[in-house]
Amino acid sequence: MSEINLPAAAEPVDPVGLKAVGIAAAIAVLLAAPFLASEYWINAIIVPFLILSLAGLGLNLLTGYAGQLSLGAGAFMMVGAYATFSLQLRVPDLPLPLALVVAGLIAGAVGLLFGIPSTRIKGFYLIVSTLAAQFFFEWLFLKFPWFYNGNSSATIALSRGLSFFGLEANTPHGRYYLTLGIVALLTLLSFNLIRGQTGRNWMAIRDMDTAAAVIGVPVFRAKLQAFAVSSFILGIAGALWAFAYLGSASVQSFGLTRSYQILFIIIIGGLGTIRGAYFGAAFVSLLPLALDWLFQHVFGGHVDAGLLQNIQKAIFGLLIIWFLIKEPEGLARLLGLQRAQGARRRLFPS
Amino acid sequence: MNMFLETLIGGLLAGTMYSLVAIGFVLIYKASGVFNYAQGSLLLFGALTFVTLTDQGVPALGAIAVTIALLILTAIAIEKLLLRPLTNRSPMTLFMATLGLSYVVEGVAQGIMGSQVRALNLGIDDLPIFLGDIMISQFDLIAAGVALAIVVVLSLLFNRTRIGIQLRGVADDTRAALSLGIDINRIWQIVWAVAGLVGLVAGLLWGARQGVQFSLSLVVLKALPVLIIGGFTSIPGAIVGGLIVGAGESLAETYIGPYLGGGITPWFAYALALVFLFIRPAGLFGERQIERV
Amino acid sequence: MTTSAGPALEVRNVSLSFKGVKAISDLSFQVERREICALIGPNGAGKSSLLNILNGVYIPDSGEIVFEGEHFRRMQPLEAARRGIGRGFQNNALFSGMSVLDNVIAGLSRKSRVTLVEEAFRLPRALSQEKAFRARALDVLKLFDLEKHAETVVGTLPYGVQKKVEIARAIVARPRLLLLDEPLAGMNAAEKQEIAAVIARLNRELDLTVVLIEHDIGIVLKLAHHVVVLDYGRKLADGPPETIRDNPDVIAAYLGAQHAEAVA
Amino acid sequence: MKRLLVAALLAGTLFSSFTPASAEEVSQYIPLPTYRVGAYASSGELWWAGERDYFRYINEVEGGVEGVKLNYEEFETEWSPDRTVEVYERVKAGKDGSPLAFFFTHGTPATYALLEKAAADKIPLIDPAGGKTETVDGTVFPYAFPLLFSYYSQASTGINYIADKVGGFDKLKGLKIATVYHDSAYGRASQPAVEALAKKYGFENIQIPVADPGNEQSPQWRQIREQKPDWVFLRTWGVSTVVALKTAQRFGFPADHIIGDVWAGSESDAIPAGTAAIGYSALAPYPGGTDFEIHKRLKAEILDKGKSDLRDQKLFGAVNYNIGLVNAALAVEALRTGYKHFGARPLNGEEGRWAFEHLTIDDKRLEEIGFKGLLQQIRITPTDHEGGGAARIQSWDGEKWVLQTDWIKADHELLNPLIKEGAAAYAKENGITPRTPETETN
Repeated sequence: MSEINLPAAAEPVDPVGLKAVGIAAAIAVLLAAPFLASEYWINAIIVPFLILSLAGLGLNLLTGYAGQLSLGAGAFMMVGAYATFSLQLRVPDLPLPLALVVAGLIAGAVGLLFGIPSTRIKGFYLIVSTLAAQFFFEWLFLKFPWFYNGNSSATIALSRGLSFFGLEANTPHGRYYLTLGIVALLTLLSFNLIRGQTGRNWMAIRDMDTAAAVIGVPVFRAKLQAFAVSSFILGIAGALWAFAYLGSASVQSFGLTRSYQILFIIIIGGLGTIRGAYFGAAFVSLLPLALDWLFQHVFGGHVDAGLLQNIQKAIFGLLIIWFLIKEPEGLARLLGLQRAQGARRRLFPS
Repeated sequence: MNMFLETLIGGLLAGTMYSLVAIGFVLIYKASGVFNYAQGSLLLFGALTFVTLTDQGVPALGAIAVTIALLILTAIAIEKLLLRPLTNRSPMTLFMATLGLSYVVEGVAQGIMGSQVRALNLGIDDLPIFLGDIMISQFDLIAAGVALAIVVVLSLLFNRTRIGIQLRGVADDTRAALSLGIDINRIWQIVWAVAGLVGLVAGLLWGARQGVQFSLSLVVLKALPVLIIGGFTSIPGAIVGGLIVGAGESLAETYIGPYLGGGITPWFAYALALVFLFIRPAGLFGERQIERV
Repeated sequence: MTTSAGPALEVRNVSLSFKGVKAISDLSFQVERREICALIGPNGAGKSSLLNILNGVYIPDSGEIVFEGEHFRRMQPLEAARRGIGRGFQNNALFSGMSVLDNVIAGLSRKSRVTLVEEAFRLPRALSQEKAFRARALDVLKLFDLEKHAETVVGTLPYGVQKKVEIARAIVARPRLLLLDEPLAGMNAAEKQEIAAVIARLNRELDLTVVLIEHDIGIVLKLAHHVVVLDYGRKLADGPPETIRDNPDVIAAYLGAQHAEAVA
Repeated sequence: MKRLLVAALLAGTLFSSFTPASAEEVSQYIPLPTYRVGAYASSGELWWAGERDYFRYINEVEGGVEGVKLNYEEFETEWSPDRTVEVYERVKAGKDGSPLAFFFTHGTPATYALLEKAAADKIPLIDPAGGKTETVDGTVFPYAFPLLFSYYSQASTGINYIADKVGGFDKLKGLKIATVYHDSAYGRASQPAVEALAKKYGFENIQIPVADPGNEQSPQWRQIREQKPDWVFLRTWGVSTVVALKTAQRFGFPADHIIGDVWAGSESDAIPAGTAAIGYSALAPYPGGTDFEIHKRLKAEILDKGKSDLRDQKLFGAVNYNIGLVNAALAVEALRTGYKHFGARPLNGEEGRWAFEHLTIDDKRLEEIGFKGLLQQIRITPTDHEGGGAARIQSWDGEKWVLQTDWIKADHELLNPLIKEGAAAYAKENGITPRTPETETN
């Protein structure tokens, strides 16, 4: 029986050694980053990039791994941010990291609630339940002043700033390490989840949910878990976006355009991969700035500013289409990196 | 009692304005399986082109002709540059490609035709008509008539003409239609062009109502719940969905809103859609997928 | 192993129709424990639909299923799996995004007792379960000589090999009743012999009751202890392979001669 | 090839902060976060034209402010607070040797987002006729300047105008005044003031929300037809203003009894509404039109010499263009005050704050700079960061805005306690001890 089957690519010499060195170097760079890059780069590019990656990671678990389409990433981020604000305001002695965890749990519970329709509704129609969440929370957190403690601008901000078990984290370095720590931890937890039974259940549901039910995968419970875990991570990302990056946020910072952005990050980055969220977030945060810099320097004062900005937007659109055509599995494959053990070729089935 | 009737009728008529936008989505999804995020931008592009031409003194009919020609060319370009390279990719990738497309269309439109707000007078002024003491908006009535006319024309196109039958074949099973030698690419160009024309009509009506400006593409948000209730693949469904959402929103804002502080229409439309979907998970008129295992 | 004396499975007056088209009409038959029962009949006879009823994918219009003494008007897929009903599909519903090994381990998901948190933090209980599951799955892969494909993404494998993965996935969780939908389809003669032998061995060694749909009469007559013949959703014949081979109705159904009169 | 392109693009951003310093004397760096893309570009485009034209006029005709040239640079934000925060982080260290004396936020959401950051970096945020109302109290918000006209002043000036129209404040008793507001923080910003005024004068205050984007308002105006208010305030913007006017016409509510707020009173709000806007009036801290002295000077020196940033010359003098002029003039006069005190060299944030807190423009000064009638008299002090609180009323005659009144001042005795109370609550919540400006030296 001749099978045409390509054996897994032969591993290079002493793989464990090479990998360990690579990881150690990466960690060193990450830890030293605040001292290398300028304050602008930390505050305005690296911290938002990390938070968008975390949000992408959260959504990828739900959409990339469990195959459940969601346009509600913004809403669950919003719940996380407002929950952190209320906890910090009404439970003063709760340290920030614990407040983040509890806020994440609240967002997870809300995500689970809006995941219930996924048992009956499949495919594109499922966007209705997350869109309902998106518009409902945009209305709720604006209509009832209790959520933003009644201030006239309806914005939320941590009155005592960021702190990590007492350590002051309001400096750019503080914000960076707090964000990096949380993102690294949650990435590791997600990696463990998708390699275990939970990940297998999700991918089974994504590929063929009827067959999954028949062979004994608890489809309903696994779908709700996917919504809950995804919203837990999105909630914490929302809190970081509001308090570690923006400083003060409102309903507007988590609108529908935020949901599109996060969904866009995981598609352009690579559905069903852990690394995909990072590549997608880089694409979304760095490319517009690069285009802007390129255009300012090349065309500067000679072209009408309005035309320049609009052409830039059109080119960004063309780049999106070009990337989608060139590389269906997103940037993770495009940059030619060896597929991570967890990554799968399977795209979201029609 | 009149208040209720007026709210209901007003809502139903307003709903047809949403249906007009939804029909464009349905056409494209039905034939090419693409959930076209750029439908709002194309709708805006059509209305903006028409208004820019008429501002330049081009007579209305001439402007319409040029705009239609431009929309057809755009449809062909979209099919060649976007659909063909992305054939049989997952709906998610196609959805995101149309997001890119919306950036391109809006960037080009705003870059070339500027971003100033323009008045659009279609000769239909938004005056009240009274049935007894129930007040109806003349504008919405005409819009409802236009929507019904479009549905009739489209159903004739789909059921009576040869292209129509091919269209339905492609919609039902692209691979099967391909094997029968139907020129898929030409069909998609036709569908995107027709969707562009329906979008133009919707753009002109919405533009006459709120001015032709860039938030015109936000009208898409009103069409989403209509699509979900009516089903992504049925044109009559878009009409029924529009009526339900229009009436639902209007009644909710008037009777339920005051207790919740008002402004509840956006999420209420989706709550309504959720209820309908629980009854029929593929929309009222959408085809139910039979589990082939 | 439950010690109920009665038959492993009983189908009582089951009927099913899709929008008026009668797929199965008033079908009844029994399958004894540790028996290999083959369902044969022309295409569209309702064979696959029956299997779908047995593990809850379709709901019968009338009639009931009796499995190990319990009566079910309507079976739930998860319930069927928990009670030990394994299933293979006609156009093998594998998880094409996952590796062969992961597909087979997915078959063990109903046995998983590990919580989400334990897996996230890779606590000892999660690690030990993971190791146990992998070992068990690898054993089953060995049974079908598939270990070399363990890490390959299942979507890239040829049809015949995918079929073997599917059967492996169906038996990894030690079911008591195995439903196989054309397990040998798309295989060459040598592969058919090999898999038929494995099924026979599983039946003997694991006391596994098997209900399978198969078109290759040669294999059916050799492998099955009991054959049920379906035609247009009706039971044509029900008995040991020998009696079925000589039964005139069965021959006619297959050759189609008598068909015309029956329909007119 | 693919990898090269992506790498090149990413690498490009590394060099963005190393642009070389220009040789000749240092000029005052003024970053402009603007939006020329998306739904807000229609009003933004004219705003930036007004600012750039006036700055150019100052640089080329008056040789800069007290000799210091202005180095203004634009950054696209698409009106999103997140991108404005990114721009702020990029420019807050200044450029070509000039620190940042102040930062135009060009939008209320951006001001909310940057409030804490700017206070920490000691850079004053300038958001005329916008901003967070409590920031009028400079003792709690030293680095926030909602110049000209706070949201509370809008409510008060509107009520004063109605009182004048109905023949006196006592006639307000028993009137019904409805407010159709865009359901957002912006839309609700003046509610506390209207409530206080309703208590004081005894009129009925009806608040009716319109959900974003507000392109269908029959339920709201049906409610108005049922309740028959005497006057309606429009606290809306963009599409919701146009649709409000058209729906009002359909429901038979007279346009001349509708008063729009600052951001619902420009050409792009009135033109699309067609006949429904005729007679509609709006509060105007920024009056429209070109019959002001500064417009003559600009026409001669900038417009006619083809140096204007305006794409369509017909829009010279549009309300949004004049917003740009007034904003630029406020900045220039503040810088002038600072240069006279600290010396004619670029100011930093702290000096910028002092300059704005000692900005006074009286009638005589308005004459000199040609802003008589276009800009109200203004006197900013450390305790009052609004400094004016007046507006004119203009109404739409079908083609243009016609000025109806001179400057109507808001009722500060009523408003100040409200503002103080709000600011004190903010101070308590955020642990800020209000400063006592009298004791400060410089």
